[in-house]
Formats: sequence, structure tokens, C-alpha cells
Amino acid sequence: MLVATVFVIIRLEKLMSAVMMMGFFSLLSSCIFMVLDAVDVAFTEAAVGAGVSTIFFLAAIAIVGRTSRPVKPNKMIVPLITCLGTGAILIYASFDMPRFGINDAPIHQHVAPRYLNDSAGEVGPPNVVTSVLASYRGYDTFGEVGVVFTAFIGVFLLLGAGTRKSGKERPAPPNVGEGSMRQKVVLREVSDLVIAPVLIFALYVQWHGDFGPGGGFQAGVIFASGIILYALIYGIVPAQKVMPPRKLAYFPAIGLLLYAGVGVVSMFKGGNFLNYSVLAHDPLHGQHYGILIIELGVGITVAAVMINIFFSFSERSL
Amino acid sequence: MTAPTLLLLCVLIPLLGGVFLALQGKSPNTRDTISLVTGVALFAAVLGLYPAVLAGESPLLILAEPIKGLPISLQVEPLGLLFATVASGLWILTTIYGMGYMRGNKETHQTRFFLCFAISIAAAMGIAFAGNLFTLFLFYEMLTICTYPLVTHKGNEDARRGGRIYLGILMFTSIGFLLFATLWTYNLAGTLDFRAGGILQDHVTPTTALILLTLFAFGTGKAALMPFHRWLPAAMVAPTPVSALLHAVAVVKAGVFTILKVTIYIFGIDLIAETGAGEIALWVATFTLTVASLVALTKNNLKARLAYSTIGQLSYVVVGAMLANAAGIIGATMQIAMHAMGKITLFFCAGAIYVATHKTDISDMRGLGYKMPFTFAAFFIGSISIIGLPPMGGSWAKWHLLLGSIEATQWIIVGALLLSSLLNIAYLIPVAARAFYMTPEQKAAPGPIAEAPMLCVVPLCITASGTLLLFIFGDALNHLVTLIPLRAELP
Amino acid sequence: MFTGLFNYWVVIIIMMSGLYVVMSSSNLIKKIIGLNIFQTAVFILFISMGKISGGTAPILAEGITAYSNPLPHVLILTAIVVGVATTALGLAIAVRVHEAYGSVDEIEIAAIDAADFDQETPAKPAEDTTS
Amino acid sequence: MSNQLPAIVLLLTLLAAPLCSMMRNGDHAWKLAVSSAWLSVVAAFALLQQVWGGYEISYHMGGWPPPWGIEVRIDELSALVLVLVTLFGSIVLSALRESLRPIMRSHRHSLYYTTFLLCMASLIGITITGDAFNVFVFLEISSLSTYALIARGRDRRALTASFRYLIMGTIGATFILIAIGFIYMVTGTLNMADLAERLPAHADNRVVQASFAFFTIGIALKVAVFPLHYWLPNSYTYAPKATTAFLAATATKVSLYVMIRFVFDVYGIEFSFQQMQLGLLLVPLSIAGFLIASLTAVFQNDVKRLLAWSSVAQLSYMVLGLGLLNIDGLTASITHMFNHAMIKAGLFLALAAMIYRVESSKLSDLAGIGRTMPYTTAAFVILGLGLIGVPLTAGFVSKWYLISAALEKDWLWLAVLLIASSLMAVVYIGKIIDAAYFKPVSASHAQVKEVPPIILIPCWTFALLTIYFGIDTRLSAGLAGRVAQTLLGVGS
Repeated sequence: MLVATVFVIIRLEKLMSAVMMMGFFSLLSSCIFMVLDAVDVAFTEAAVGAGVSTIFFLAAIAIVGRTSRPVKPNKMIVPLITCLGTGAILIYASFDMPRFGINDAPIHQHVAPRYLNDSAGEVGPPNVVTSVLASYRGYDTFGEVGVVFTAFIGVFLLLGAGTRKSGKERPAPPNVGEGSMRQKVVLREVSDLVIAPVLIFALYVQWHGDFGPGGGFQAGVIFASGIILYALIYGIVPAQKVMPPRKLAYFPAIGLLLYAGVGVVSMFKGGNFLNYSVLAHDPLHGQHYGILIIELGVGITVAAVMINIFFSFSERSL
Repeated sequence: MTAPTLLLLCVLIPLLGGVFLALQGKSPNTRDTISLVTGVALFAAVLGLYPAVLAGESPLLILAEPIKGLPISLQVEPLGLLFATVASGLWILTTIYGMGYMRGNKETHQTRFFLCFAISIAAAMGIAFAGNLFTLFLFYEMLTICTYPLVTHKGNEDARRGGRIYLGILMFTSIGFLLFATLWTYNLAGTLDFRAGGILQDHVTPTTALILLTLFAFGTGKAALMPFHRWLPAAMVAPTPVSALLHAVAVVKAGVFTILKVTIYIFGIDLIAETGAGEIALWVATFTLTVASLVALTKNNLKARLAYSTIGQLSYVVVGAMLANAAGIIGATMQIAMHAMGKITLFFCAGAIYVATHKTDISDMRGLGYKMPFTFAAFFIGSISIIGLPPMGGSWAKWHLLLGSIEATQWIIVGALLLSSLLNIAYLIPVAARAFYMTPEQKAAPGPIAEAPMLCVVPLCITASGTLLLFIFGDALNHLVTLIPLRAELP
Repeated sequence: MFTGLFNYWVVIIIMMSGLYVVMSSSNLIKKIIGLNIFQTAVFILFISMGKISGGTAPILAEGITAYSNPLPHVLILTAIVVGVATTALGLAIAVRVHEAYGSVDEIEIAAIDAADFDQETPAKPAEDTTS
Repeated sequence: MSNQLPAIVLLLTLLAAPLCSMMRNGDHAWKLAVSSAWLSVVAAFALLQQVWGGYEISYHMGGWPPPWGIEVRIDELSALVLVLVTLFGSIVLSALRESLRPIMRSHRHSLYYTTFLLCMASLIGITITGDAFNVFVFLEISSLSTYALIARGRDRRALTASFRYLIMGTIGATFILIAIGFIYMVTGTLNMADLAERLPAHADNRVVQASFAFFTIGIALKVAVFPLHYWLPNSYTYAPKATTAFLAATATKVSLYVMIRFVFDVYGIEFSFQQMQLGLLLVPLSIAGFLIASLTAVFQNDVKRLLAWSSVAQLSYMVLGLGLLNIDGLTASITHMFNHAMIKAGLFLALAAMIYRVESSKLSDLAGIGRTMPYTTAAFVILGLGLIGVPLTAGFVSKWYLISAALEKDWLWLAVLLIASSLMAVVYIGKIIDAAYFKPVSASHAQVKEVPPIILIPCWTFALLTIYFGIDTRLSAGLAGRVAQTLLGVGS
């Protein structure tokens, strides 16, 4: 089914449908992640792939137009050969890969057992993914927040947001957000009902990350989806009244600083960067506080970045 | 002062002088005084090194070590000392002459001129005292670069074209061949130190040696072997003191000096003699010295004629080096000194003529001898030295070279040397001779004596008498030259 | 004997399709779509290796002994974020390209650039339309 | 505090970035950025001093020991790269403020500095990390910030260049991700030192081989190894001027560093070069690379593009040094990484200064600039000589080692080719010098003035450094030599 979707995407010339199919593709993959026991990943993929990134695409397409031209046959050859070659290497490699699902594959032997066996005692949260993400490999996650922040700065630098002077002067082309949906009253009613729960759900996910799937990252994306939904239905302007762009622009930085702040505090307390164990009187509590705060930092940055980026795009299309 | 300090001073004095010059650019008199003082100080410093060398020592000074095993070092040995003496001594005269010339011609940018001049001398000192091939290469490149503004001093289209050829050929040969050969040598021998008896013994096959030495010979573009001689005539656009610098004091001498150094201290003459590594370079040099003399005959422009004469005379040095026997080396070394003294005289004269009459073509100089008797007398003396006739210094060099080629039983070369001497007579003597024959109309109204400024004439008289002195004291020179350690067992 | 590999092969096919879209399509947006597919396929590959048959999600609970490996999950969480960040930035550039050229088709853009070059006109600066 | 230095050196810039982004006033942001950058230089030197002589520092992020947590590992090589990134980055950053003025309005400047700092921080992150996946994360920060920096160029072609780079860069990064996934699949660890221990046992495993192939292709894209250099000339040409100086100095160099790390340390020389025959791939490609790129550079009429092509050639030298696989070659590679970063950054910066006044980088528009902007041009000439490899400049030292390496292999022809390529460098630098000093000043540029000291001083800093590292090479070649011995496992 995934394969079929992909082939459809290749053939599609209408970008709009391609993007829709891509969202569908993401949703499918998130189901696969679920099947593969990666609940956190599935959660994220659904929120990001099927949600936020589809919206970004739609917003961009609203600006740049909807069709692409078909690939000329003579332009197909080189990519085709490259892909086949790369694929051949992969297939070649696959013969020596550990068989799917077996439980004595090397990756289950070396590093992972400690996470599974000791994390409850060392870090605390029953969700091992959270432990690894926020503590064992907290530095990676810090870097990841950095990536998100960089993307935000990049988009901001390129598109700009927060001021709408130039936007107003241009005639408004039909766009994905407002024009098409404002008339659909039913949708609006339904959404009204949905948005509040979405935001609450986001908060739940934020704090629940320790125990079940979820965490700052997913929460941030969901929160952003809620706001974006609001913007889609009521238009950007009211949405920006709720979230003033000028202030919103500070939040990605605040989230990142919050995260780093935890690390720096732990440095002052005599531990290494991001060593939460030194934050409180006993390590387990320290870990707990540390994870809570950095998850909050992640949530703030991600939500703010996503909303910011969305605003940037939609202002361009006004 | 210890010898290493003196060594350092030899390089530093001209540089410091240059800095002071640049600072005092506003006042020409102060500036020229500084030039002069620097020159004298440098000469004194060089002379100060003699006792050590005559005592058989070779003081060493390591400046830095940018690449492991390849320090930038300075070391004295007789050959280098000789070159340094010639260069620093003639620099004083060139400075005096330069002042006269530049003022007489009202040239612009005199401060830049003297600054570059000073740096060139510093580079020449560095070449003379280089402790290894790497250091030599560094200063060699430095010399190329800092003489470039001198060559293009006039700044007009001609000067630029000349400068481009100058820089192009010298850079191309030095990076393309010399650097390559240096690297290769380092790779083969594991060192680039100048050692008595050479460092390549037991490291090369005859073929490699042949290729390598040929690369060195062509790579030293400053030695102006054909077909890389074009830069010398091209650089004739420069003011005459620069030509003197190029031809006599530093540049071309640095070229042949490099070749001598390489043959003596990198290859060792025994190795060259055994493997016949010098074959190609030897024949190219022989060819060059004959052809360059022939070309010189055809030139009517005095400076161009002298330029081709230089190309020919340089090849004498190369021939001497490639003969790879004691007499050849002695002849070659002497030729460096003798030719420097002789050629600088000729260039001073050419410049003096230009300053006084603005004439550059030989055909226009008929009768000038009566107007400028000192100049042309000096020119005559210089010519004889270049040709190699007694009682001028040049004869010693030619004599030893002949001996060397006879010893090596290279009869063709003996013939070529003799032929070339004849050609030398043919292209040099007429210049002076013609100047003393007046055209009928000049006879009718003999003008007053109208020499160039004193500052021009005095130096050329000094150098002319210098050629004479070199003949008389040839033995002292000979003694110094025989101190060059040709084989490893000698100290 | 290949049953254990089938999963990988499907992933590889998807991956290569994504790569193909990136390389062959001349539309900038579609390129980014391809990139997304390519990356998602890689994610599936990663997650596949973490799976243990009979295992469950790595959320510690009483009575469960076999968990899937959490590390790939963590890595992929990070990678997804990286992916969306790249997508956002890529789209932003595409939007600017559209503003500067009036097209997001590589071939058309190349033609415009070539025309500029032929006329020797100085290329137009990309207007900074945002204040 | 000194045991916290590995974190500090990164955090200085990484924390300054969000702070910068919150500032409305561009000048204040600049001051913050510059001061944090220079502090990180101090930290980098302090680290270098700690590892000097072959020591290693291991810092455990979050207090978790490797391989469970992420390790930061600093040895002499990474310390050198660290100095390279921070020092050269800071110098460029110091000159950035003036040269930004014509491109964008001032309140946007703080965002630009933020991006710059992020890029610098991420490069630092890549350099010091000891974790394979962490490399990928920081690589992405650096890539994203680079795309944004490039896209801000004045010419609209900057946008397409940036986009092209984004696509190729992302493919490269994803390839690296696949590679990391594969080795993880086989070994179950992500820590680089741990990987290095565990991988040799799996040398015959096809997954490892495929991983190596993907890694090589992915990183080669980032390093711009010929023929994957396609993105580089346009990106460098159309990026904002001073940015190019920074990118040319650091981005590709850090990628090269990653390549060295993985090829020599993680995969191991035996696997990389004997089993996978990496040398057979790298050597011909890099030779073709420097020949073609040098030749292309000779025919360029736009100085920026010329220098960009020259970068491709110089990068090929470095890759060639790796491929030769002897001590001199590796020394040349690492030394040249450092030296070329310095020289190219200086050249682009000096060029930026010229463009700042002349507003063009066409050769014809730069005619006579030697007279109107003597100091800038003089710095440019010194750096140009360094690029050619004239003795007493830094460029000479690295070329010396490279040619020695070729001769050590008894590959005379290669030495000849290298010299030929240097001669091409003489030609293309000569072209610029010729235009600068020997062409008459065109009337429209006759009034051009020298740039303000804030740009001039950084240019001259690079020029003087070029000379300094041509003479005192303890930091560059001396260290590189030791590193080369360690990497090759010869001596101690």
C-alpha cells in the first residue's frame, strides 16, 4: 500500500494531490511505526508528517502554484540509474542484515539492555524512550531543538514575519486557508469543538510523556496544530491576535534557553552539562525535574517554531 | 661579534635600511644617506665574515623550522661569501650611481625604488648564505618578487609587458622545475643541506641524476639558459641601475650561483663526473653561449646587446659547473665575480650615456667618445675584461674555464669558448671604438666635454679600475676559491 | 529464507522511489516531497531494526519481558524533527524562488538565468520584499 | 571550570544564538555575537593546550558514560579544527557588520548573526562529538543554517543555488544517516570509539560495506569531492560576500574532518583502504578534480566564481592527501585544511571588501583597484601568493608535504600534475593581480575609497596569519604530523 501510494505520487502532476497523497503516506507509515512498537515515533510521524508538514506544503503551494510538469523521458535515465544502483547496494547489504524481528540481533545486545533494565532506577520514567531521549541522549535532543530553532531562524530570515505591511498591498490570491474554508459552516462548528480539546490534549501529552507515549516534542506539534487549525478557520488575523507574532518570535529562543539553562545549572552544580542528577538532593528526583523542564523547553520551542513558520508562509500568500 | 650574529646582520641590515628608507621617503638627502650607510655597513659585515671562513670554519644559524627536517638556516662557505662580497660591494657603487641616475632622470617613486632595491639585496644575501637548498629557494623567490616592481618601475605599457615576461618566466621555471627538483632531491636524499661532496651520492641512478640536474639547470631561470632567457632582454625596460642589479649585482648571479651550489653541494662534482649528469645542461649552455653572442652582434640597442652578452657570459658559469672538475669550478666561480665587475661597468656606462645624451642605439654613438672620455674609456676596459683578455680580471676566469674543458677533454667546448671570445670582441669592441671615430660634421665642430653627473661617472671609474685590480690580485681570489670544499673529505 | 528480509526490501523500494522523485522532478516542491518520502523510508528502516517479534513498546510495565529497542525510536524522533525542519526551510526557499523568478520549475529557471547571461544584464537582485 | 571546557566551547556560541535572535538592535546583537565568538576562541585554545602533545579529553554529556550517553571527545585533531572554526569564524564575524549593511535592513541583522552563530556552534558540535548520530544532528544544524545564509545573497541566483545545495545536502545527510543506521544495526552502538572497536569483527559483513559506501558518498557530497562539487561554485558565488568567507573557511573543512574521523577512526584504515579500496576511488577523482577545477578557474571572469572553483581544486588536494595514505599525505591534508581555510577566508574577505566599494566582482570592474584600495589589494596579493603556495606563506608548507607524499609513493607524474596545477593557480591569481595593478582604473570606479578599518583589519589578520603559519608551523604542520602518525598507527 505504501509502495502504491509512492508510485502515485511520482506520476501526479497536480502538486496539491501529491501533497495530499504524501500526507496519506505519512499516516500509513505512522501506522507501520505503531505496528513496529514505536508508539512515540508513530505519534510524532502522524503529527508532523501527516499534520504540520502537509500544512506547510499546502501553504507553500498556495503561493507557488499547483502544477508540476511531467518528467521528460530523457531526464529520467540518470536518476533511474542512480536509484537502481543505490537500491542494488541496499539489497546487496540486506542479505547480511539481521532477520527482521529476531531478538538476538546485535543492536539488542550491546547498549540497549541498559536502557531497558536500568533506566527505571537511574532515570525514572517508565517510558524508556523518554529516558533515553531526555537523559541518556539529552544532548542529541538539545541538538534537535537546535535544528528546529535553526529552521525557524532560517525561514524567518528568508520570509520574515511579524510585520504585515507588504502583505496588505498585494491582492489576495485564492488560498488554501481562508477562502475555501470560511464558508463551510459545518466544518467551522466541528472545529470549534475540536480545537479546545486539541490544546488540552497537547498539554496532557506534554506532561504525560514520562509514562506513556508523548513528550514535549509531540505536545509542541499538537499545540501548534491546534493554533494552525484556528488560523485556517478564522483566518490569520484573529489567530495572530491570540498569538501576537512579535511576542511569539521570542518563544523559540526561550525554549532553547530553558533547555540549555537546565544544562548550565547542572554545570554550576558540579555535574556535566545536562546531568540532571545533581539538580536535586537525590539523583532520581533531579532527573525527574530535569526531564520535566527540558521537555517543557522542547514543547515551547517546537510549538512556537511551527506556528511562526506557518504564519510566515501564510503571510506571504495574503 | 660572533659569526652567526654577523650572518644574521647581513640579511637584516638591508632590510632595516629599507624600513628606514621607507620612513624617510620625504627627504631625498636623508634617504640617500641611509642607503649609503646601509650599503657600507653591509659590506663591512660581509667582510667581517672572512676571518672565520679563511680559518676553515662554516658558522651556522638556524632561523626557523617550518617543515620538519627543513630549517631555514644560514651558513657561510667560501663560494657564498664570494658572492656576498661581490653583491654587497657592488651595491654601494650601484647606490651611488643610482642616486645620480635617478636624480639625473628625475624618476618618480624613488623611495619605492630604493626600498625594493634594499629588499633585493637582502634576498641576495639570503641566497649567498643559505644553509640549505630550501632556504635558498625561499630567498630566490623573494628576489624574484621584490625585483618585479623595479623592472616595471616606469609603469608604462612597455614596462608592464616586460615585467610580465620577467615574472612569468622566472615564476614558471622556479615553481615548475626548481621546486620540483628540490622536492625530488629531498625525497631521494632525505635532506637538503648543502654538504661538501653532495648529498645525492648513493641515492640516484645516472638517469635520475641526469634528469634532476637538467631540471635544476632549467629551473634556475635566473641563469638564463636558452630557451628561458627571454626575461633578460625583456627586463631591459627597467632603469639602468636596475639593469646593473639584474646583471651584475644580484639576480643573474643568484641564478648561476644556485647552479654552482647545486653542483658542488647537492650533487658533488664527483657524482656528476661519474654519471655524466651534466651532459644536457653542458650542451645547452654551450649552445647558449655561442648563440647569445651571435644574437648580441645583431642588436643595435646598447642595452639589448649587453643583455645578450650577459646571457652568453652566464653560460660560461654553467659550463664551468657542468664540467665537474676543479678547474671548471674555479673558473666558474671567478667568472661570477669577474663578469659582475665587468658588466656593471658596461651598464654604468650605458646608463651614463643615456643620462647625458638620451641615446640608446649604438649607431648613434659615433663620436661620443670625445664628449664623454671617461665613460667610454671605462667601457673599453670593461669590454676587455668581459672578453677575457689580460690585463683585466676576466682573463683569469676564462683561463680556468679553458683549462677545465681541456681537462675534461671536451674539445668542442674548448672550440666554443674560443669562438665565443672572438664573437665577444666583435660585438663589444666596436662600441667603444666607434665612439672615438667622429663623423665629419662632428669633427668640424668638436663639442665640449659633457659627461654624466659625477655620481654616475665616479662609480663606473671605480668598477673599471676594479677589473684591473682583480687581475692583479687574482691570486688572492684564487686562494679563496680553492677553499671551496669540493669533496667530502676536505674540511 | 528471504522472509526476514521482505520488510527491508519494501522499504528500499520506497526509498529509491523517493530518491527518484528528488532527482528527476524539475519542480522544486515536488523535489521536497520526494525528499520527504525518501527520509520517511529511512525512518521505517531504522524502526524495523528495533523491532523484536513478540516485544512491545518500550514503556516499562509489570509482567512484560520483551521490549523493542528504544534507541532507534529516539534517533528517529530526532530525525523526523530534522526532516520537518528541512522541509520548512526548503519550502521557504522555494517560495522565495517563486517570488524572484515567477516559477518553481528548474528548467524554466535555468532558461531565465541563461537569458540573463546572454543579454549580459546584471542579474536582478532577489528583492527583499519583507521589510 | 577547565574540566567543563568541552561543553563551554560549544555553549558560548549556541547560547548566544537565541539571545541574539531576541535582540531587535542589530548592533547589540553583533557585539554579543562577536564577544561570544571570541570567547569561544579562547576556550578552543585552552582545549588545544590541554590536549597538546597527544592527549585526549573525554566529556560525558549528561554524566552518562559512553556508550550509553553521548561522549564529547577532543584530541589534537579536533582541537585543531576547533581552533580553525572558532578563530576564523570570529575574524569573519568581526568584519560582518559592515559588509551586511548593503544587503539587508538593519533590524534583520540580528537574525543573520543568529544564523551565523548557529552555524559556527554546530560546526563546533560536529568537531567535538564522539557519537556518530550526534554528528548527524549537528550536521543538520550546520546545513540548515548554511542554506539560510546562502539564500540571503543579493543575486536571485543565490536562491536557486541554496535550494540545490539543500537538496544535495539533504540527500548527503540522509545517506550518512543510513550509514550510521547500518553500522548501528551491526554493532548495536553509536559511540565512535566503541564502533571502532567493534567494527573490525564485522569487516566482511555486507551491511558494513554498504554503510561505508553510503557514508563515503554522503560525506563526499558535503566535502564537495569531485564530481559531487556541483553545488559549491554557485553557492559560493551568490552567497553574501562575507558569508562565503566563513563557509569557505569552515563548512567543507569540518566535513573533511568528519570524513577523516570516520574513515580512519571508525571504519579503520584496514577496512577503508585495503578492503574497500577507498584510495582507488579518492585518488583518481581528486586528481581529476584539481586539474579540472584549476583549469575552470583560469577561465573565470568573475573573481568570486574563480575563487569558488579554486576551492574545489584545493579541496581535491586535501582529499588526495587522504587517498595517498602516507604520513606526508595525511599531514598535507590536515595542514592544508587549516591553511586553506585561513587563506580562502582571507581572500573572500578581501574580495568582499572590494565588492563593498566597487559593487561587483567582475575582473573588468576590479581594474586598477590596486591603486584605489591599496591596503585591501595588498592583503589580497599576500593571500593570493599563499594560495599559489609561494614559500614563506602557509600554502607552501602544505603543498610541500603533498608533493613529498606523491614522491614518496614514487608517483612522479602526480608530482608533475600537482605542480602543473600550482602553475594554473599562478595564472588565475596572476590574472587578478594583473587587473588590480596594471589595468587603468575605469572612470566609474575612480572615486572608490579604501574600506573602513573594521573590514581591513580582519583581512590583514588573515594575511599576516598566512605568513606566520608559513614560518612557524608547530600548530599547523607539526600537529598535523603527529595526528597523521596516530591515525596511521605509526610510531606514537
